[in-house]
Amino acid sequence: MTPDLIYGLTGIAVFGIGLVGALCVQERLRRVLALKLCSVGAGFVLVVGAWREPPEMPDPVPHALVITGIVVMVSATAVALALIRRLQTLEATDER
Amino acid sequence: MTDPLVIFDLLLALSIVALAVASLSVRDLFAMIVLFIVFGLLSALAWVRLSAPDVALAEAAIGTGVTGALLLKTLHHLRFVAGGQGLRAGSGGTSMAPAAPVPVPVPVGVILANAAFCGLITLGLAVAFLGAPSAGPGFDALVADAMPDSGVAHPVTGVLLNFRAYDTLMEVVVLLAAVVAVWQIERGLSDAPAPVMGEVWQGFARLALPAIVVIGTYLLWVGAEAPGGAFQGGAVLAAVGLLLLLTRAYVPRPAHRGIARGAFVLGTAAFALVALLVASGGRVAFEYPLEHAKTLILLIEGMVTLSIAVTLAALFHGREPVALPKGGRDDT
Amino acid sequence: MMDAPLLPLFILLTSLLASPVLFALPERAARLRTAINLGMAALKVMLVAWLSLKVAQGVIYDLRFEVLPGLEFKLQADPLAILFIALSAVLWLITTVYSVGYLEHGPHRARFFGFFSLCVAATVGIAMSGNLFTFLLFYELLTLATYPLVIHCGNAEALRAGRTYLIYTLAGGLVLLLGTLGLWVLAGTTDFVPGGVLTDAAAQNPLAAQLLFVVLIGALGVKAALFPLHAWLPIAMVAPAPVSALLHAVAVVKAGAFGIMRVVYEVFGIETAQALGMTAPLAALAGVTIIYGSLKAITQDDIKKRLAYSTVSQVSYITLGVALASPIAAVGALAHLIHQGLMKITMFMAAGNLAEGLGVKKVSQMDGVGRAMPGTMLAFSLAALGMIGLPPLAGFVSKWYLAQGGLEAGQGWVIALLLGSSLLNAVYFLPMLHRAWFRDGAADAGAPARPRIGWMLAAPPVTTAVLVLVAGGFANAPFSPLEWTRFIVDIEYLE
Amino acid sequence: MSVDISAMMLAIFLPLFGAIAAFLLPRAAALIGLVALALTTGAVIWLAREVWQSGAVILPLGGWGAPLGIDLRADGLSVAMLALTSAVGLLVSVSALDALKGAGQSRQRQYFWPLWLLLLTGINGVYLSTDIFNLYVMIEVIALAAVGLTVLSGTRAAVQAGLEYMYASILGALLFLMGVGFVYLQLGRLDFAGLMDAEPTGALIAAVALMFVGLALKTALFPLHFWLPAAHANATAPASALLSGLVVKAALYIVLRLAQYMPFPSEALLTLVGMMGAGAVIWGGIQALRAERLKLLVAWSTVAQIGLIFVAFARAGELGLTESWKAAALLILAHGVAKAAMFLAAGRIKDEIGHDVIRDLDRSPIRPTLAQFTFALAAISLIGLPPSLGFIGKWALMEGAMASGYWHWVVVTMVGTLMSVAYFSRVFAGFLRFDRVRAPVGEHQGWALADAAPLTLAFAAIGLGLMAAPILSFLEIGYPFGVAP
Repeated sequence: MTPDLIYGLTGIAVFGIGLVGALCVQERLRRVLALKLCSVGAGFVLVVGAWREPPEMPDPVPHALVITGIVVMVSATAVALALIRRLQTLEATDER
Repeated sequence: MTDPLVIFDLLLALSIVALAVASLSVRDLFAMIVLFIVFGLLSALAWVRLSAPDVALAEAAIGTGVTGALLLKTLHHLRFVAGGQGLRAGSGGTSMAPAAPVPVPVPVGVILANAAFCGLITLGLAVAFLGAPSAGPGFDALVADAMPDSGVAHPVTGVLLNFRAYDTLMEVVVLLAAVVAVWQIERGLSDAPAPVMGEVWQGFARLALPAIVVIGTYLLWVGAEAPGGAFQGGAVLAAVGLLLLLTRAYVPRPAHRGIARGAFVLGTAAFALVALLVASGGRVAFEYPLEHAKTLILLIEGMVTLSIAVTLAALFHGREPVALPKGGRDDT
Repeated sequence: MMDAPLLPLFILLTSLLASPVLFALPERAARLRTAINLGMAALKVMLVAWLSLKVAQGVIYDLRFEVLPGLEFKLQADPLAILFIALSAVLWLITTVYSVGYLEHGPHRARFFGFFSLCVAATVGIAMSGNLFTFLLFYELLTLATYPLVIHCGNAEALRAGRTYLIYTLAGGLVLLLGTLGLWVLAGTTDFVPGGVLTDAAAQNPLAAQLLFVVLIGALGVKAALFPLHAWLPIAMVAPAPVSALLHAVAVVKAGAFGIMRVVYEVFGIETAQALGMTAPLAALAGVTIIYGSLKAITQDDIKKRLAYSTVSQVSYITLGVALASPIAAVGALAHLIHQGLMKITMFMAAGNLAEGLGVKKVSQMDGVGRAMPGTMLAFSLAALGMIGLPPLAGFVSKWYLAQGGLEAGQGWVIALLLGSSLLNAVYFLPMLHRAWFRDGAADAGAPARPRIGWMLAAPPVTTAVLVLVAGGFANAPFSPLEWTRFIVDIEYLE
Repeated sequence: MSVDISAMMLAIFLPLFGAIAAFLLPRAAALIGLVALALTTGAVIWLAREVWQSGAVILPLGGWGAPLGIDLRADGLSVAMLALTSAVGLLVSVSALDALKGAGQSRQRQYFWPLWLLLLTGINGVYLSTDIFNLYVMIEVIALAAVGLTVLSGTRAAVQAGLEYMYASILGALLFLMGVGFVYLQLGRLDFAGLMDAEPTGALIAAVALMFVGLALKTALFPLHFWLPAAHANATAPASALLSGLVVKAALYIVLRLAQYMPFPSEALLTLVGMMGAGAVIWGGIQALRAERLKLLVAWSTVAQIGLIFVAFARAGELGLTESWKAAALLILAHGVAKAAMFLAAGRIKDEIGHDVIRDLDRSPIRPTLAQFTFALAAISLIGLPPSLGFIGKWALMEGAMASGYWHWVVVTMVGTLMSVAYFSRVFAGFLRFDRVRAPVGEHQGWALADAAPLTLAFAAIGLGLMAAPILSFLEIGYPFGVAP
């Protein structure tokens, strides 16, 4: 049982959970969260891939990729949330 | 020898998975966000364990901190809109306006089928993962060879700002696209009062502030051995911006728009210009001359950090600060 | 005279380029429109005359342009093409005059003449196609250009008819695409070559070749109105009279019949087609269509519908002549391509005049119309008698050759078929003539004795009727349709 | 010190700088946008010349070279896609000048240009990329800008559709990212060249599957098309034209590219892809037949057409994959041009008549003749009638399928064609019927300069069919599918 195995499977599990959420959940906010879970899961897989048995240093490239992925995901999340806020406002105005 | 660590790993992994499930299934949205923040911090911890401190830092600061703040802000907005509506219906007494449009519930069968489908996919991925080589060839040797020519000491920074600088530039472009899109989407939104440190926020602050402090300290430590961390640094600065906005120490005004726009594009523009202008004397784009590499990378990092901080804060604030004509949207 | 290798292209462009100009003209610019229409039509007739002279002298025109590797857009001007271009150029000129008169105050004239022009361009393109691929291009263009003409009236009935028309013809076009692809895959070329390109492939894989024959004839049979694919034709009668005239005499059905000719003679080659055992069924199908069309025509009271079923019947003479696989029958078929065009266009224009001048649209209303519109009805009668096959009119010539060809091919039943068909023709045409000339128009007492229709409506049917007479009477003169067809048949059967 | 500028860098950086400038100077956004578009087009022409003269061009960014660095690479296919993007983009931009000229549209005007230029940056970036992670970042640039454009009109329906689009987009990108992760796990590198000749292990099959599903979601391949019709139908006309004509093509292109370097592991999977395409053709057709609004019909036709492209891709099985991409590429180009023209024309019709309910099109005394004509021309290409580029693409599709005896794909194509005839003829009937109008009809109403751009596109869609031979030979430059570049 090495950490890469444990966390790799963790990542895949988190990805799967996110996937279920993305497909089955109705609440808008929760769907965003589910997608974020998927991204964390993908991040796990890359970080695990970079991991080397100490004392060897890990591969820095996947780390850079995950950092990029995180920033990209926060941008996408911000846009999705802005849409949710806008939609809620429009719906509220329509119903008044 | 590794026994205690394996137990730690297993426990951490289990908590992460459990928190993921919990955050998706808990009924209350606020609880969902809180659970997510804990989940994110634990994931970051796991990544520290996997010797990826930079990633852990980015995840804690941006993936969890900023995302959590964004989620909380949106939740606040949703509750405000729903609340305002309820109030109106109560005072007007004309109709019973429903609080929020209730989506048509998906049949349980469909949900189960979907879940089973996702389960199968996950299982397949797990099998594929177990079949993959445990430590692939990777870029280790290539990076090690190229590091002396990169102008920086920290490998991750080298990858981000030199070897794969093009990716990083495009990542900054994604941020720019996000802020443009958000300003576009939320134009003329009815002027909901910015969230202040209310009941919702105290929860967030309790959780996030210590995290921010810890992160900031860690960043300093990282900064000692590497010149970088633009994203982490930017995120911490953004946290400062968030607090300024929350405490109303700073209120965005229409007059500040130009400056804000300039700050948004600063990182992208500087990065892209440097990338283009270094291409001379047989060099190609993004190929920094070795003697100036460190300076140029520092310059880019500085600009990008500033842009990221302002952009993240603006993404949190959302709406473009516009003087609204009284009583409605300016444009649809 | 100078040698212009691009002549076929110019002939195509006269109408193709006229079309966008006509679209763009404002509705009120009637005079300019008429000038362009007539000018272009006259120019085309002249260019075609020039071209036929050159081709008769043995000049070979061959324009190619590669569209896909190995697949060419190819225009050629062989004698068979000339036959069809000459027909369409001359009849276009006449129909244009007629249409200008017919639509004098109608709506959407810009659109009408734009598509009208496009339609003729497509017909000319079909005639000059040097391979099946190019043929397909223009065949589909023809469909698209005629659809707006069919539904020109813009009412619910027209749109329903247009829908049927579009479904039949586009489905046919799709099957033709399939056949063209099949030919391409099977033979590696789609060129039209006298003697055919499939001889080897058919020897190796007769089943595929037979299938291809069925697919191609099926596809072309839609436009050629071969039974049972003819249903669109009578329905499409909602179109304005000049459109019906053009559709029946020149463009659509003839494109189908012409395509069948190309496919049998120059894709398969008459010998290969015979060896595959496909000509006999085709001849039988043509025979069935001839009788079926005539029988249906008898039961129609609507003049245009009666004429439509008559077309179904008459066009199959061409297919019959092709399928009999005898040179003499081929002469008959080719001659009938022209003769039927002349006769049918006369009758449709005459029918249009009856409707315009007297409001007569049904056979039962035709009592005494001969006295009211003698010129028009004279033309009509001449064409009808020609259809029946009365010597020395044009129809007689083609039937004569067909019958002789039947004998030559050892198919005696053809004589019986032709006799029976002529009899049926008489059954549905003669009562119309009888009513027109020998009955009093008591029912139409209210109508003016001499309705005024403009010369633009009156002259065209008379002109074509004269042509019917000339084509029959002077069948052996040089450059007469008959002589030209002999020229073609020499090529198709000697290669 | 002179700067060496490469055409590839310009193709990506010019729109980027344009976006920055347009965002900073909102008042001059339209001018900046047009200039940036024109300059980008110039860069693409320059690049095309380079590729034409000396074959595929490679630019190792930062001088590192793959696999450590990122290479940009331009060959026939990428330049063709770039050319499609700039040509369509330029014309859509011109018509956007008119479509967004309304007094109440100042904000739309202001944001259209930066978003569209960022979108262009992302699209051009995709076509020049040779690195799968870089592709992930690029599709995210595209996604955010595209969502911004989708919701430009700010109506509730548009925002709703934009949100669904956003979910689908993020999910698609994340599936792709997970695929990238698996590629890294197995091979330890991310550049295209590193993917070649790899043994199809479990991890790689998972990677291909993840990336394919992610891209299918992005390009709206049936049954993952659910987000597309609403998003494309509710956007403003220029945005719809960009989304339908260009954006979905980026993901399609990545599928083509990946198939070049990572062949599908089995014939069965390829057939499955074809079946999904066939499903799209049928289902898209049925929905287009049922659609009540013009733009919705056009959007469903996009679903069907994308299906057809996948059918073209799978048409000749595994062995034919080295040829199939040409048919697919031709169809992609044809659809890009024709669909942009059609959406612009539909937008014009809607603007002129005031609604786009198909059933009531014939009740209007206003007949925007030129826009209707444009619509019909675009439909000819989409149906695949000669001599349009769509016809040539379909010819290539059916020829390959026939030659390898895959008759089912021939049948699917023919059924799809007939369905497209049926649903487009619904619209034509509305254009050409006049007996339901009370007021007198003016024939030439609605002539406007705004029709010039869509009309040009529509004529291009038809006329390019005659240019198919040069286009094909250009596509093959530096791109012998299946042979190491």
